[in-house]
Amino acid sequence: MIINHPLLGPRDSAEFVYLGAAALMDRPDPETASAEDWHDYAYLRDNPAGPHRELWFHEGGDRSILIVTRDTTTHEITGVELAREVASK
Amino acid sequence: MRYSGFKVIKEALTGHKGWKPAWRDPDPQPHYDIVIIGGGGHGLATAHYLASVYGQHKVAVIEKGWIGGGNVGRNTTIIRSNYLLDGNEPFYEFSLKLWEGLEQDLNYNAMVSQRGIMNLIHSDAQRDAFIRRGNAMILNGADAEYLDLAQIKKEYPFLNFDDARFPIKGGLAQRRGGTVRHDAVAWGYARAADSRGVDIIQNCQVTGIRIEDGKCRGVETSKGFIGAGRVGCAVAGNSSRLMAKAGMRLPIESHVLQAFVSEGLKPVLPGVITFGAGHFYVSQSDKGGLVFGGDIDGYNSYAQRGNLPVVEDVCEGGMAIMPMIGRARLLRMWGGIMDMSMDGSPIIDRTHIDGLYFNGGWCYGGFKATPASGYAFAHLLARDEPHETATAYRFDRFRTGHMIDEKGMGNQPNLH
Amino acid sequence: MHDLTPITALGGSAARVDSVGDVTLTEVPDVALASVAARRRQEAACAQTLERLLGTAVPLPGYAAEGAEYAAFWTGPDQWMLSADFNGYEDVAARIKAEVGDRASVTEQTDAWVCFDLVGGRINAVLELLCNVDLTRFETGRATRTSIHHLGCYVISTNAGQSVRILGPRASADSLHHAITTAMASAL
Amino acid sequence: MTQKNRLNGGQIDRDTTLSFTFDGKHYKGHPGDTLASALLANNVRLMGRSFKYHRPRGPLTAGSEEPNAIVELRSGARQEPNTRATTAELFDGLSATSQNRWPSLTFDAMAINDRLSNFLTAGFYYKTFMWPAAFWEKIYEPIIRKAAGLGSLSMRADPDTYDKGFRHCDLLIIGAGPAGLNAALTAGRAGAQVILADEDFRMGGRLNAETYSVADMSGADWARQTVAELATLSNVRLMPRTTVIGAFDHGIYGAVKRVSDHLATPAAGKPRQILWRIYAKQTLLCAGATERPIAFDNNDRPGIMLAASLRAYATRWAATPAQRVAIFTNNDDGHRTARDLQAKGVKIAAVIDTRQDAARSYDYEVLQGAQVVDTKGRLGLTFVEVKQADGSIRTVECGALGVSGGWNPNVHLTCHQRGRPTWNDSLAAFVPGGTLPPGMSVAGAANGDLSTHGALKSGAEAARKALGLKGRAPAVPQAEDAPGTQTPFWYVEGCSRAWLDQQNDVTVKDVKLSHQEGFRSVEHLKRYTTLGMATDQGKTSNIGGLAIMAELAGKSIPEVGTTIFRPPYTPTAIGVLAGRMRGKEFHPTRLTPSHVWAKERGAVFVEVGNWLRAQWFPLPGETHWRQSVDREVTATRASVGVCDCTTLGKIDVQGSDAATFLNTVYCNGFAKLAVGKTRYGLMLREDGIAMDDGTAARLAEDQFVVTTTTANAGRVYQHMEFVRQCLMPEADVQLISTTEAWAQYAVAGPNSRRLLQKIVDPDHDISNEGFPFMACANITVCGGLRARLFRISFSGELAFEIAVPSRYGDALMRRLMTEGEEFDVTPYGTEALGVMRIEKGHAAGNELNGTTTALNLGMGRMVSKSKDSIGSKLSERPGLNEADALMQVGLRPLSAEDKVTAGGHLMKASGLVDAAHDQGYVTSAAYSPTLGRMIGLGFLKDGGNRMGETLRLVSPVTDLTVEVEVVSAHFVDPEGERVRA
Repeated sequence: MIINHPLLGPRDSAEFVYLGAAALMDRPDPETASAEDWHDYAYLRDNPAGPHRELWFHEGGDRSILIVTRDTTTHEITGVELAREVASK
Repeated sequence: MRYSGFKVIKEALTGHKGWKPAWRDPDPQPHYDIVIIGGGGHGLATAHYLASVYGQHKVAVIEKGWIGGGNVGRNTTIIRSNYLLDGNEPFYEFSLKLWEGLEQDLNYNAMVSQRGIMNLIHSDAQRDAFIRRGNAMILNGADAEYLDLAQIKKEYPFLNFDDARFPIKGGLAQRRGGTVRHDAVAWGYARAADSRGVDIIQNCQVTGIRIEDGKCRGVETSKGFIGAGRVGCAVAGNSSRLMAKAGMRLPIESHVLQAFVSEGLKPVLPGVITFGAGHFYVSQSDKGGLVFGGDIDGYNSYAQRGNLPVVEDVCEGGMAIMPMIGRARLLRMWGGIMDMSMDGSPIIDRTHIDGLYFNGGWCYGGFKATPASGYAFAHLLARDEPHETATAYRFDRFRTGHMIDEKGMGNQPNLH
Repeated sequence: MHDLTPITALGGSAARVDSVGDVTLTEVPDVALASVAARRRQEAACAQTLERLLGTAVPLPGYAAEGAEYAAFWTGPDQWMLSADFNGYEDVAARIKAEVGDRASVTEQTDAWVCFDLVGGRINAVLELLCNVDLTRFETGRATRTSIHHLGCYVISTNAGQSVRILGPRASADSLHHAITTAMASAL
Repeated sequence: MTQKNRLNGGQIDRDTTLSFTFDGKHYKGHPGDTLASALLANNVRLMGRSFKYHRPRGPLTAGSEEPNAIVELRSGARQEPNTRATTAELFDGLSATSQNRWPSLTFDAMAINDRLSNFLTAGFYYKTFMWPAAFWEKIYEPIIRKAAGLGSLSMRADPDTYDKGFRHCDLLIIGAGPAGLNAALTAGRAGAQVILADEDFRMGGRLNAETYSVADMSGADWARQTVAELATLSNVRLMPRTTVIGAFDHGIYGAVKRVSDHLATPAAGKPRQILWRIYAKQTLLCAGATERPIAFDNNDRPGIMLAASLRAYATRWAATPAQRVAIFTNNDDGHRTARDLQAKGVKIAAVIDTRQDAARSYDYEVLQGAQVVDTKGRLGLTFVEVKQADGSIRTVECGALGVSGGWNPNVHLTCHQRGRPTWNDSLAAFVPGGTLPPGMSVAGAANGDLSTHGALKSGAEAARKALGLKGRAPAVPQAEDAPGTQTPFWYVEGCSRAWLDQQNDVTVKDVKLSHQEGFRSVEHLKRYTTLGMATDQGKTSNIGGLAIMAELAGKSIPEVGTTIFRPPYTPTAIGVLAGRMRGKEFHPTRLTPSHVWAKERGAVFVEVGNWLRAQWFPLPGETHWRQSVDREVTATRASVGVCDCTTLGKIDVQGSDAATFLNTVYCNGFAKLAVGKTRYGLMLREDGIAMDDGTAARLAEDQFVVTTTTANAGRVYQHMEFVRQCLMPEADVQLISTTEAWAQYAVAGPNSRRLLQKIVDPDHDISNEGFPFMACANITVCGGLRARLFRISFSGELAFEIAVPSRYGDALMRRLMTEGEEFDVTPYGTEALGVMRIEKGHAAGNELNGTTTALNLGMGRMVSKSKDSIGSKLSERPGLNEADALMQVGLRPLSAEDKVTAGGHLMKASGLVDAAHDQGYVTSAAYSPTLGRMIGLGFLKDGGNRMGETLRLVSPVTDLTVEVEVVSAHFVDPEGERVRA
């Protein structure tokens, strides 16, 4: 697969390490979250057949973590963002 | 219709006029005691044991395509019970015992071939871990054997002992492990279940799960509503899609696992061999093809196809440990959807919805589990309590912290 | 002055040179390297300082820049690798830290890498066997991180189609050298 | 042996003669020949045996779709099973052997299966071999396995090398027939970066096999001229002998270049083959079409082949299987074969045309509305039996029969991303349709454009479209433009032993049985009969099987479906997919800064991940590794030892929020760590399980140097980046690995300080007061070299770790050795390191196994409740905090002679020994020279409260049972006085 890196352009997905669903960025608030919240965060996944927001770490590149929107049925990629920029919004 | 030596000879001499369809092609009845969603190995095995062991005969298996078209028809056919943890080992050993009696049980030859499985060891730490595993297997009543380098050289002279990057230090063997003709497993279970009155309904897509006041009443399908006292889901890689229809999120991700077969070759491999310092395992089919595989591609996918990097990774492992296969040719590669769970172990459990039961999270170990999975799921569906070998396979183990994590990789499915 | 004698990444006392046909691979030990990463909310200030040090604009993603004293290539968001001649700049990290102060984090990287120059008319025939770089568009001044035989390397186009500089992990210098020289023998 | 069936003309170099052998017999051929064309020219039709019935077989085709003529090519370690004679380029000295026969090709004892064919029908395995139960394993299966397979491996390592590479282009054109060549010409002249790949060694495709003209010259000449022009364009890369094996995601294609397969052996340094990963913005598939056979009884004898292949042998290779041939066709293309062969002086016995209204010819006899119903000839065709329009049977003598049932577009690559082809009624064939791989378009015969003119035209148009070229399209060279409609004719009425899949021996009869038994979907048909599963992947057989199943099921062919084609397009050597990554180059090797020195010292090395580390340093006279290791441990504890610990991961953590950051990734606190101090840290995964441990040294207010275990360095760095970028995006933290930048050595033992004081420059006070336990500092050594010093200890002794830039690591080690002579300094390796850490009870990889918690490790109290850190919340789950949770303990055998085995399980002193009574397990074990016995570390249920209890350590798999006492894990210096000395 080819991931269109926002800074570096098209890069082979083999340069990346897959970290899982982008929902991993939504870590529960340690002050307020319940045990159930932590369970759901750590263990439950939407796992959609279709567009999926997921994290790819550019381990063999610039070490950015990207949020890639990819269709799990066709592998078509429709969006790529820098995770740190999205997170700091 | 029973298969027998006499029958085979008679048909051969009379032009094979007498063979009947292996299973019927019935229209769905309005209501069944138990409806199983998924005409794969696990679903069909569940139906067989429901009918043959638990006396359930008003049973239907609903398959969206053709039976056996899922992972049971696209795996590397390995059976083994070489697990480490108490939650797993008794279950897989139970499965291996069922494999050993399968032909007679089904009156169908699925070519169970116990030519052994051998895990290669390449470091001291790996040896420590495999010895712990081997001991766990024996303490659970399974067989395990530690092989030193000399034994391995004797039994597997074609491995790379000359210039290995990670030299072979030993191996853990399970002689009762082996391979099975995978398609025949689906067909054998289907035929046996059908002969006991189970309706196998192909090309019937489940479009919804009907739930009324917290109870599951049946399934909406492309062939209309089918009522059911209990509904069991056994759809492997499609578990999340199906259970979403019941409003459930699962501790499962769907990933693609590729598998490979070479051109037919004269027999060279005694059994299954797994490379401990790379992603490669291999066996040889009764037709002579080297059947091999490696790691999952590592990203969520329902596409049933993978990409080159993993193909290369697997072949690199193969050449590293078995450099004689360099001139053998890869004939075909394919991909299956693996229901990768959060700790690498399966789930066979009730759901919070009365009458709705779930079987999934098999990762890439589903094939070897087929008989026990069917048996345990049948037990759960018939008795509404877990089978003794499957008590650990609960949904709530992640809530309580009782994960069954053979690989120690934690809640990252693509690492299991 | 200390009295410890260095060895090269390939373990020798002198730089290694290999030639096949008109292509030459040279180990380059005399490169001092320092990573410079802008502090959060200091990105602009950091870039300004570097611009001053380089005497030219800081390289954009995928590019390198040549200054009088220092050269630099982009390694990540608001992060660059600066290089200088080892002789006279062995303390490159300290020097740059003195310039950027709290505007950036500076880390000595000199001996984290082995450096090779690959020079000759047919280097692209060698490179296409080693790394996934689009050589039809690898103009002079391009710099990219890429994998060579499972080793994360930086490849810098110092003269398109004529010469590249390759930085690889120092501990794997032998493996990288083997990969490049076998590719040279195969392609040339 | 003369080339009896060599015709005139052809594209072979008659000035050069090549000798080769087949089954030991010597033959002659010419450059340009394939093994098959040369054998045919030498009047050899019999080249192989079928898989199941061992029927005699000759070539069915002249290309890579060949199911029959497959041989073992070359000998010795280069033996190459299942090689298509139809694509193997002839070279001088080539040797080939027939396969899957015994004792010989002409007499094959296994042909008995053919007589037993009534028993060996589709699926017969599943119904039998079950009685008695025990017999399957012992008797039946071994027999079946003996018969399995086609060719055989040499059982020796492949002596050749393979390369892998990357190429990028704007347009990848697959296939260099008329469509591909004209497309390349169009795109090349427009200046695009073009790659033209073709599996053949001569570009031109069918143009090389036909006699008709293109642009007033022969098609072959036009192809040659076009290739010559393309070769002059710097933006066009020609890749002959290159098979595109797969279409992968986002325009990535796998292509295998056969660099040396046409040579006796590869030239020095050159690979046998290269796997090119081609990154194409656009792709144009011009793969042509494959002729399809007609099924009739005994349609598999040597001499029976596809009509267009017969024509190709005559036209391109000047070879014919026989001097007297017949044609069986349902279309005009069969007549073209008759004309071309006749023009070469081959006698046309008859053209049997299924069409009542077939055009007559004055040059040869045409039997209209006739069909071939049977054939004769044991090892090769002698007669065909023809049922004529009036029903009468006529026997036609011939040594070869060309069969033409129309053409199937080669849609394979369009299906590699699971797109399914669509049925075209006027062609009665599947054509590319539905969803093509993104960026792919199709032209020429592959797209159903069967005429030469159509191919040339569509090729150029498709190239212009793919590249978005504007302006007037160039003129299309004149060429034949026969109408492209086909009327289906799949099989001869009433046939039974009529072969569909010739290699796997799947006949019309098998398909009927499959239908009868309910295996009616295409997937079931394929799996039950093995139709299309042979090495040709059903290229010539799938459609025929589908057509028959469709008729039996009363459905249309598209309703029955099509089997989906998967990569690779043709079988691909496993070696080329591995490339150079084999042997010692399987993974890169990482060497430590002291490697050269350690080698001189005669160290024994061990693989630790990709690192190569000194395991121990044997001295003269030491005959067993234990002697060396015991000495290293004893000497270190007695005086001073040095160990290269560069391999530990080192991460430079800087920024004003560095402390806050570490406070989050470590479960214990780091906010208040003073500058100049080091602290042990335990890192949890978010699920509360221990991930890694190490130390963090605070070198400045805003700088820490973090160490990780060797094994987890990569994963810890990745985890930190996740926390930094995804969870703490606003934090001012910068991370970079410095593992390889610094040579780091542990200097351990009571004399370690005295040794270091000789090296550390005097202005740095490293006395116990000036530099206490867990201190760290930037210092200088040996007269001004920048260095880092950490007072940390893995061995339990007074110890330091000293780091200098890697290039000076070799010199520093040598200096430590010379300066240390007065203390009998001892270098020690990973074994001694391991022994000392076990003696000290430090957890390592075996304890941090991915399932253990801080509690298990006896560090439960380290998990700070006063702050949030990764994993702290989920570590509170009940299952991870049970009363009898596993706790790390020390294990001491009651008898000093007894062995302790890592991986052993722990059982109570008495009672049952089984899984139900498991108390825990041993994680690490070693012989402790300090204690004079083996000792172990392990996890024991409620271990903290069972000190002094006697247990049984059982390891049935290594046949061991010993009694051990539960003791503290800190065997040596439990109070930790030495490290503070």
